[in-house]
Amino acid sequence: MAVLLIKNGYVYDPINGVDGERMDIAVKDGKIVEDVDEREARVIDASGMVVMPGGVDIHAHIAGAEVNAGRLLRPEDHVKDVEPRTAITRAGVGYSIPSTFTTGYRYTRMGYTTVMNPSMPPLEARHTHEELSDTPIIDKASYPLLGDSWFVLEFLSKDMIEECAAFVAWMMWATRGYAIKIVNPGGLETWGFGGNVRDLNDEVPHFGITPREIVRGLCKVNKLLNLPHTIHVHTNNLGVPGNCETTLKTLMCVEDLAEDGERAIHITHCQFSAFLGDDWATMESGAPLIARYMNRHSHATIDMGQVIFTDTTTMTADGPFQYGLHLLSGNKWINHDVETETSSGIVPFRYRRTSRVHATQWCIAQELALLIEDPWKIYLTTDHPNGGPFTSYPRIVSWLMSVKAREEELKRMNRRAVKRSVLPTIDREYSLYEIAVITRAGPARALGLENKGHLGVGADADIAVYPLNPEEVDPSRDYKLVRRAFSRAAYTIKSGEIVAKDGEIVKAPDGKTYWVDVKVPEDLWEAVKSEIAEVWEDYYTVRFSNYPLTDHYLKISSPITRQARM
Amino acid sequence: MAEGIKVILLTGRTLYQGTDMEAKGKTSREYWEAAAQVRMDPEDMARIGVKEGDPVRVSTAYGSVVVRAVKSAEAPHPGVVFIPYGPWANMVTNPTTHSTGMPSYKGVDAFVEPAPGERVLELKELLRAAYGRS
Amino acid sequence: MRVVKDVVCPFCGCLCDDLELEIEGREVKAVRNACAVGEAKFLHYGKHERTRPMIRKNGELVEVSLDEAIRKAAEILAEAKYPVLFGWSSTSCEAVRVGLQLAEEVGAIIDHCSSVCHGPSVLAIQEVGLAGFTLGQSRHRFDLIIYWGSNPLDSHFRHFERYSTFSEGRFRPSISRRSITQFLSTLAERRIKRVTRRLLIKEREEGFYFGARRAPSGPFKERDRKLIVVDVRRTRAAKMADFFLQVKPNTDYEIIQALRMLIRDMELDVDEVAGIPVEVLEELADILVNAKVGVLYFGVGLTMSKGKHRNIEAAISLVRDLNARAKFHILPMRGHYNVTGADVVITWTTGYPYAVDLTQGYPRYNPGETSTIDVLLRDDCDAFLCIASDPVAHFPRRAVENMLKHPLIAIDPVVSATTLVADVVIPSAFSGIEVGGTAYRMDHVPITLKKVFEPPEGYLPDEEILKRILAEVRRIKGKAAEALVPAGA
Amino acid sequence: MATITLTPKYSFTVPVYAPCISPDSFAGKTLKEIGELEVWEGNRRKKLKQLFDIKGKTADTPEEITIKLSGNLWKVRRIGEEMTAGKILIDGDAGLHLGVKMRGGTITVKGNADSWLGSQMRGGTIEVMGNAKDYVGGAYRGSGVGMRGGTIIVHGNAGYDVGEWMRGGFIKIMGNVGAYTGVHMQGGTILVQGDSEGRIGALMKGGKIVLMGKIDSILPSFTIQDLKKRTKVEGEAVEGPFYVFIGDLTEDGSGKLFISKKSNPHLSFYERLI
Repeated sequence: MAVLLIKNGYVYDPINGVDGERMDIAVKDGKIVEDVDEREARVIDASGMVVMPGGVDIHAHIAGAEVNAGRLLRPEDHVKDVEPRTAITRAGVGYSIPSTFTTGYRYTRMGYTTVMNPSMPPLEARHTHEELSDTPIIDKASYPLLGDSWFVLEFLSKDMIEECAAFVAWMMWATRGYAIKIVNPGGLETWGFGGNVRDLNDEVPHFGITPREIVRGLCKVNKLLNLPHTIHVHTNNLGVPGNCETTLKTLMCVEDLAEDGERAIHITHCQFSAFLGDDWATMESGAPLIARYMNRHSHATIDMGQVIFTDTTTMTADGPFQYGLHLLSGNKWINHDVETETSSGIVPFRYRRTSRVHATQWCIAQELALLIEDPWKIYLTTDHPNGGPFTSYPRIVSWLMSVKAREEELKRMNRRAVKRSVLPTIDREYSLYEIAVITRAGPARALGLENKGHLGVGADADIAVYPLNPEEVDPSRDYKLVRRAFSRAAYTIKSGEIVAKDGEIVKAPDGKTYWVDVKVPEDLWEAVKSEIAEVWEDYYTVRFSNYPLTDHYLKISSPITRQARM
Repeated sequence: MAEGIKVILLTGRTLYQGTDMEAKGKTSREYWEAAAQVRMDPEDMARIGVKEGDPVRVSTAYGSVVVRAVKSAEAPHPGVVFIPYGPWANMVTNPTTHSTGMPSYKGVDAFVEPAPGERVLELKELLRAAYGRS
Repeated sequence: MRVVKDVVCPFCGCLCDDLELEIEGREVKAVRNACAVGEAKFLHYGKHERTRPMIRKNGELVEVSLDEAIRKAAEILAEAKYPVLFGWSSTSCEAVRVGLQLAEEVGAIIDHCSSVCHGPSVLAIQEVGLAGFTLGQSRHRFDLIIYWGSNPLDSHFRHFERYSTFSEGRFRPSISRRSITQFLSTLAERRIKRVTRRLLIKEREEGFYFGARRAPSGPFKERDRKLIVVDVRRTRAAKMADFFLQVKPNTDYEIIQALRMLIRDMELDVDEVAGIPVEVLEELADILVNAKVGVLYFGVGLTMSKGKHRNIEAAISLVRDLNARAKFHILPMRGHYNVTGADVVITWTTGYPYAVDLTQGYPRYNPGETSTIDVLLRDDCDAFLCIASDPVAHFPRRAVENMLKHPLIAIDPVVSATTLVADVVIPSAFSGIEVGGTAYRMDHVPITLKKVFEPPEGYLPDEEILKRILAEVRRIKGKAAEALVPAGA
Repeated sequence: MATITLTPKYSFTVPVYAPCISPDSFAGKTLKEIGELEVWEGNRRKKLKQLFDIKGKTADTPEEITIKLSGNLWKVRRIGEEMTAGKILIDGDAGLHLGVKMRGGTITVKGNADSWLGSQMRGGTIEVMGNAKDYVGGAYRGSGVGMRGGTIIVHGNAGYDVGEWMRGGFIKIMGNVGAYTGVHMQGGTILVQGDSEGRIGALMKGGKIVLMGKIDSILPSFTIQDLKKRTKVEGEAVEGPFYVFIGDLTEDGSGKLFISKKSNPHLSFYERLI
């Protein structure tokens, strides 16, 4: 293993409170160490450069059934952006739904080293993991979709929280999952018959349970299982004007479950869930309301879900939402309902500056990031590829850091949207320290990844060195330089190895796949197992014994062991 | 001697072609029996005067092949004949893809006539006759 | 004697995973739960004529060592300027992944059986999308099932029982068990009838016409789930349908478009469409719009007849339109057990599902240009590798003639039309019996194949053979194999 | 006017991708520099001079350049890609994707052209004296954007899917066409002087297709609107009479089909609906 010494960089390491100090970072055996012998080490001169922990993306659809269906759907998306093979890298295609290898390379070039793949239909978990093991360099994990699983619905409707927890623990193992993902709770089951739920208190047909009970139930399960991340929620009514109310209700419904001061919920791509208004004509930003709530409460975190004005591919497990988007846009539409578990949909979509709605969406994500005072509560995402491809993160960084950059964008946007937005009145500009929070330290902490997102001794040596001199560059004015720097890291170091230099891949090792191995009491699990095994064949078309996957599907399996609190 | 008739030729999978291919392999007699046949509407067979098992010649713009006539269990479908997928069918299918990658395996204009005395070639004979190798 | 349970059947796209095998030594004594083909596949697995490593010398195939055959294959591929790597539908995803590396390394086209089965479906999906699902949905929810141009009782025998008409589901407490018994007895009855009919040649039903036929009243009439079959022939499935529409070959497109008009409550200018009276179509349209949750399964009857991808596009659009009134789905009935897997793997690696041209170092895709049949018809390629498929048995004659103008490499466990005429034959182990790995069911559900037997000495898994060819190619190209092993190796 | 002549050095056995054969990439280069342009022969990267004898005179702007190609060019693909001006003359058959994404200038082919002739074209003129295959003026897979401007004239027959996803411009086929002429068409005009194999105008939303020859049937998703004596194509009158159909109604389309009455007496039953 290489020994590295990164010298004289301006280090931003928020978890350890380091804010732009010039210091050296020593690396040995894939970990950050106190010091190394300079004569043995490969020295990287980082003077005049920014050094940060490797980026951590809390939510990007990079692999699995729906992502791949999106790839299949869109040859026209690939043909404009190709990645020829080199002596080190495999061939592929890019743009909004890059092929697996290309995904790994492109994150690496931006200095990102950990990416969470947020929606995994448990029945198709093998597919997700096969793709992830063909996604090189970066570490990753997946969140199984559990909010509409029949077993979960049944356990929760009978208030059998512990049994549900045992089942979820088994699911985490069976799918090698990392966190509980809930998408439009109750809505996906209802979509199986072409319907949807519209309110937290709507009853899910045939199951006698409401979205509120699902969210609360799984939140309790999450606590019982002591999972590293909170429940990861895509709210009901996503993408529907007026959904701001639903989002606030969802946040409120777990307030009491966070009495210990711990975090209880993560609302993902919050922008899509922060609309006010009765219809599209009256739709406007609800970001100030959500920001006010977030500023007064500490049990929740969110991520942005920024939209980018480009042609992208939307894909979520929210089948009814995607069908609505298809009707709205007239674009081609893929639906994929997964038996007993979930659904999904895909629609290509172009966000236009000239559209009032799209421009408002652009503003909402920025308002959320700028109005929520504590950067530890909000993380940078585009909900890749729903709001835009992950390759646009550097642009978002530049907008957050520069009023001028935002003004440039606003100038070219739909006038009515800009007029009604509070964004032009906000003069907050993120510092590099805050950027380090929302792009690495914050997500790593929210995910409970103890060795990620910081550069303290013992941390994984995942490091990004950006060619940006904070002494010379004023990000507010020179936002284009910021954008360029974050697009092509001078060095990306993964597990102590230099994998990219000046934006080019120089080595492509495999990344790890994290999953949570929760220990639940044996007798509880045995009881639950016999119960589910009995009805398994009535529910699924795959045999119980053929359902769980083996470690064969993970290139480098990296279990995180937890003890359930029961 | 009865004349031939114009028909539309379909090709496709059959259960027996499937089982025999999986059970005994492509070189087996069973596969030959299951694949080197044309399934016809019984009335069409009567029209050209062939009985179950008689050799008939199927010709299209793309070639011709001798196979055994078999009464279709899926009748009535006058004017439509069916050859299971396989090397025999390929002698007469339409390779045109219309730039889609897919040959026109189904719905080819064809001519079926009795071929008394002619042999239905076995796989190796057929390959040798068509491609000069086996 | 040992019993292996929950074995996955490596035959068709149904990928049934509930087979039970009784094994003695190297022989399967009994197969439970499988269909006739699956059963045959396991029962007779040991009786096939297996391939040996061979190279054609002076016009004749001569047995050589495995290493020599692999070396020869690598030489052919390394030299070729426009090779095609074809097959992949009856092997594991793990093998396809190595195949993609090989394709990149030698600069080849990689294409698989989709090209000649459901490739047009892919082209249609790329135009309009697809309202898909996994098969359990079919079992639990659907009250209307349509088979269009697919013949499940000949090609996907257990589809009826496991996933659709006769399956039981949570919201469809079916009368299936009763039906199945009755179904089997009716089959027997019919068989007897058929035999009698053969004896009494002139015994015929009423005069023939293309159009609707209702099934005779019987046990299937009263289920809560309707079955519609549309086909050019009265297939076995058609005989069980509540509504059977017999159409003329090559007229599906007109009929689907007419149905689309009718479900939109639009009037037609014509009285009949492709020989079918509009009233019959109206009756069908009524059934469609009155369904709560419906599905249209389509087969190669649509993809291979006139219109090809346009037929599918129309069918998908029909289903999409129906979603305005009910929940409706559509799914291609994929043939080979892992043809879907080949689609999936090639897509995540290159962005495109089949007919991917890697000759210029990055993926290019244009069926019609880069698809195997077109490449062969234009006589573009100068070497052909065939794995887990038998194109000589299934490609049109003119395509095969052009294929045989250039070196042909065949990797196959058993003797096939292709291995008989190949220049290099490499024996492989039976995927799904002698090798495990991953396969994707027709609805994209991945399932792990079970290894039931050890392969005989000298029969390597496809994955291993390809890795060896790849290493040999790299050696020939003068590069150290290690230096070039990318992350996916 | 400068003429550059390209002759294949040998008979190509594998596809040759030569998008660089266009006045735009030749302009401002010496013959030597032109010879250095990159082409692909199968999976081998080659220089243009390795495959072609290059002779003649060069010029600074594409407008001044005429490229003459002779010999067997059936395997040579993407000639004239994205060209904006100048001329290409092909004395023989041309391979796939001739004039793809072309914006201006003219291409003339004495022989036949393979599929995707002038696909995604935006301007300029292509004239083929022989036949063309499928997807004349078509789109890239999945993109939904076909020809948007310019003119394609085929003296012989054309295959399936002529004018697929066409949004503008003019296609004239003097012979017969395969099925699905004008499929997904949204604008522009197609004139077919010969017969059609059917399904003309399928899924069209706009634009105009004129068929002088025979067709078996009109898709049920079209409705008859009128019987017209004549119609205008590119400013010139075309004599009918024509049945005028509107569709494709399954796509809420308002495309127009002009179908010759004289060639199609079997369609006369529509007249009672007018």
